[in-house]
Amino acid sequence: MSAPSNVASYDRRDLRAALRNGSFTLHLGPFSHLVSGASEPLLDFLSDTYRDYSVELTPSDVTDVLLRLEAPNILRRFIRRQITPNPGFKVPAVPLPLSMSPLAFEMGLNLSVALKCCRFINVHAGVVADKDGAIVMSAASGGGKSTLTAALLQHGYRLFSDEFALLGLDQPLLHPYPRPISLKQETIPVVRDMVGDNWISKVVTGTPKGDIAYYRARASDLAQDKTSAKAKLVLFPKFEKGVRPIARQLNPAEAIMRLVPASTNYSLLGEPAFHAITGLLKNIRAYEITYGSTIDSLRLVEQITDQKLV
Amino acid sequence: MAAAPPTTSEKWSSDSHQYLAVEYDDTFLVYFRPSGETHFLNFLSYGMVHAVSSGPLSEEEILARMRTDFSLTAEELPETLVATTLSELDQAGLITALDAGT
Amino acid sequence: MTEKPIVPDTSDSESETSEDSRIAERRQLLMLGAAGLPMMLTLKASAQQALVSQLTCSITLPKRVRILVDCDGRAWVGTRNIQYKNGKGFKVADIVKFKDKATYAFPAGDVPNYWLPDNCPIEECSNDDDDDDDDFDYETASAELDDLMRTSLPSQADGIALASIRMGDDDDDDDCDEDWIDSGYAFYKLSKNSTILPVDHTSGTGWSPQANKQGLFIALSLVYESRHGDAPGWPGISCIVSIINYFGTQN
Amino acid sequence: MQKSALKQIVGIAPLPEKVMDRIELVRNADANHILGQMASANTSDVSDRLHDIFRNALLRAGHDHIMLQFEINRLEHALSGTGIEPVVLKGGAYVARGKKAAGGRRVSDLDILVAEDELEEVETRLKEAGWSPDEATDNEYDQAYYREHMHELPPLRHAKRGTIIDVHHRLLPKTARSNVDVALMQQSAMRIAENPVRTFDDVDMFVHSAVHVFADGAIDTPARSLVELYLLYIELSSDDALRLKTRAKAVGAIKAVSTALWAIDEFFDEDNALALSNEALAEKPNFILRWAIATKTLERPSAPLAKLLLYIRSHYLRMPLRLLVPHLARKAVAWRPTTKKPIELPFP
Repeated sequence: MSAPSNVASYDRRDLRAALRNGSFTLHLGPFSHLVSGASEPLLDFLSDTYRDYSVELTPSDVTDVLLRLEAPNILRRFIRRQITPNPGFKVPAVPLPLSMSPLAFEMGLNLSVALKCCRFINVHAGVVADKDGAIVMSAASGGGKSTLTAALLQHGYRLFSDEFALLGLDQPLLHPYPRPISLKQETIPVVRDMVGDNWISKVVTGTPKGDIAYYRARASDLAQDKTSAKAKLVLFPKFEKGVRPIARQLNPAEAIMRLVPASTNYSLLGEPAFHAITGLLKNIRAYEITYGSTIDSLRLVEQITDQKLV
Repeated sequence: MAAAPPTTSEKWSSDSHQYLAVEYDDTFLVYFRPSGETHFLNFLSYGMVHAVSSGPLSEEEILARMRTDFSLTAEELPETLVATTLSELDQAGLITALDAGT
Repeated sequence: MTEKPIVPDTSDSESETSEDSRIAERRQLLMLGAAGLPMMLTLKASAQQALVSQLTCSITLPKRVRILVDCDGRAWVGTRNIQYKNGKGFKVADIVKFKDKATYAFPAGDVPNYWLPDNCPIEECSNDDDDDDDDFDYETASAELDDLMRTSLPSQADGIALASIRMGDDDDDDDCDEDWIDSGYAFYKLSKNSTILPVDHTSGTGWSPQANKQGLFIALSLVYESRHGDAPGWPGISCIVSIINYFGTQN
Repeated sequence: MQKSALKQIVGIAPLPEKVMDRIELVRNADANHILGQMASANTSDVSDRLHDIFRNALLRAGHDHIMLQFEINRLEHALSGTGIEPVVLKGGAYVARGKKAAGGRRVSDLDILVAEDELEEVETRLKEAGWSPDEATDNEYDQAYYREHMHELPPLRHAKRGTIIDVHHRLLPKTARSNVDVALMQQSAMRIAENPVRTFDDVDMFVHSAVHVFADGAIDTPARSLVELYLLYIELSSDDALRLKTRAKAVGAIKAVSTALWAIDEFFDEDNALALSNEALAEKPNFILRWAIATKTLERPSAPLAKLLLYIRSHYLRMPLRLLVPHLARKAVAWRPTTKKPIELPFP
């Protein structure tokens, strides 16, 4: 049994063997993930984008997530070398070419966390934090959330997650889960310009969602993956081409009305979830911000946070 | 006056231990324990749930109470609005009908 | 853009909503209520609901669809019919014409094994050494159960016309009539306005086309998607792509 | 699933020492929808991480139980003033009675039993209260099938809450060859509180579960069914256990009950159950059935065949051949296996 260590510290052969045996265990934030299914594209991806993440090649305990990346059953001889994520419960998963293994891996982990882990309220939202607290950003896909997250990371914030706000049930605190940030299509060059080539994974081209690349989390973010934070602001960002930047403050009730439908498990969790979501909005403000450029969005956030919060 | 409509024989009640409410500027976020559901209630619907929590009231009594509590005229708060709101609240389980006889 | 971003400073005004404006708001709300707006709203969470709505798109065929499959797993898709006579088989001229006028042609190997014709003249791809133990061994079952099984085998259920029909087709001679051919092809007919729910053809581990003609249509749709993406031309391709996309948005 | 796994899940055998075995057990329990039962049976000697995973499962079950209690409340609301006293069956009954079998159990639908002559009024009242035929069965064929041959109304789904209620008026279909004296069981059903909704008593709950599993053909979830039977069984008082035989005879469920007792011994080594089974039973459960149950439960390589046999058997028990053949043919379209696993059969 090995103590957890960075992906980069392992031999590729050992990583491959662990993935084959289904003993590869990724530890991140509150969750542990057991993954099986080795492929060269996945190994390439892990040794680059996940280089600083903590893994064990033999699990030391049971894990929250059990993910199998496997060849699709029925069509396995139909379209060659395909892969599909199997999180252990029924979801219609689409087979992907083997070259898209990183996508299958990320997709599988997201499905598992979204639909299976209910010790936290999962809200589909990006979260970053500084010493004053966390900013929760909830947006529809394509709302420019990932770009804004990446931009805030360049301005003194640390990454909690670009995908899930994990809100504690016992206390209304946000918990980090700093997986790599997924970038789609035209956001790839924008973020690449912002953070530099070294931080962006190889582009997976031709996925059902177009081109996808991943922005690697920083070692400093990963080092604080157990440090939770109180929220200081809730944002609903909206990117619209050529629009004049504007912020509209929302009644907390309206913010809750928007956050709950973005949650995968609010209804399931009942009373603790009610306390948590009202606790989250207590004494903080919520804004809808609309903007046409990254610079504008940063200035809006700056202006909002500069007004001293209650 | 003798022939009251049949609905008025019904009295409505609610149990304040069964729900949690947080007010946001005249809007109430209400968690209802028996159903595990979260509802948004406005001042009227919440006012009605709250009013019948301290003792059963008939529809007529609720109507009168809401008009007084919120200083509304009969025109502003018509009977039908109270009736439909009662039925919404009843469907969600937030209030319960008691037979006048019991 | 030279204008300053606008963040309205609402910290004071918000908390000092005057009694008057509150009453005005309430009156307005009541008017809306009288007009039928509900006085309460129940929150419904769950990405799963969104998931379901994205997955429940259906395909309604705008025209009839006919699919001809040969033993090598080629497929031709069109709208023409092919004459079939019991004991003789398919009319060769119709087959030639069908291939000629087909809207789409899929190369060898594109059709999964299940939909290949049952009667193929040369058993060329018999390297089927896989472990699919599909043939149930029900020797141990009682005779009654056994009978039951046979009666309920889905040979030509659901309108699938097979080139060779197992039951009641004793015309096994292989002499090739010039005009008719009784082996080497399977022909599937989907009628106009028939509805296909792609989500019925998925399972926990991926696409899982059902063993019927709709399943073949789905299988071919996937091949089409893998080659052409959501390029229009194939009926219902956007529905297929929306399901595939669901997983993209999860990312 | 291994025999030892079933015992570990219900907490009568220690959890595996090796981490990978433990993981496999959790995976298995989850795949068989009994992770919650495992969580509520295994409360001590649990690592923090396992505790987290158990908590996940219990939170889900907790949600189901609240939902179910509320559905019972809404059912009472819908039937108020009719004098109808429905009997809540299966998961709903376990939850309402706080049975061990409810611990961590997921419940999705509310099943109720009413007298045949109450059926019409119940349907009307439920429809007035917002339930309507579920889309999946809202077609002529299925509607007719349910009404003519089955023992329930087609499932009704509530338009606002999305929950499903199944209204039965007997425990086995009209067409079933052997039948259970449901009136007798209804007579001894008891009110849950002062409300009109009732459940069976402990003995009849076990009898019904046995009928459901072994005469009604609910074999899609064998591990779950066996765990349920076991949990109901161990909660019977010794008097109740002795009463099983006479009760099963009286209501005409002797075969199902003795098969259940046989299975409890077979999978959980409850010797008393076997003794009761032997005593109760003139003939042992037939060997094809025993073999099929064991095969399916333990997921031996021939499981698809076992499933097929059980599927056919369940239909065979419910319906005369004349009815069975066309129905199977209709349902069998999706059926010729194209994978190692047969395609899931839509079980009516």
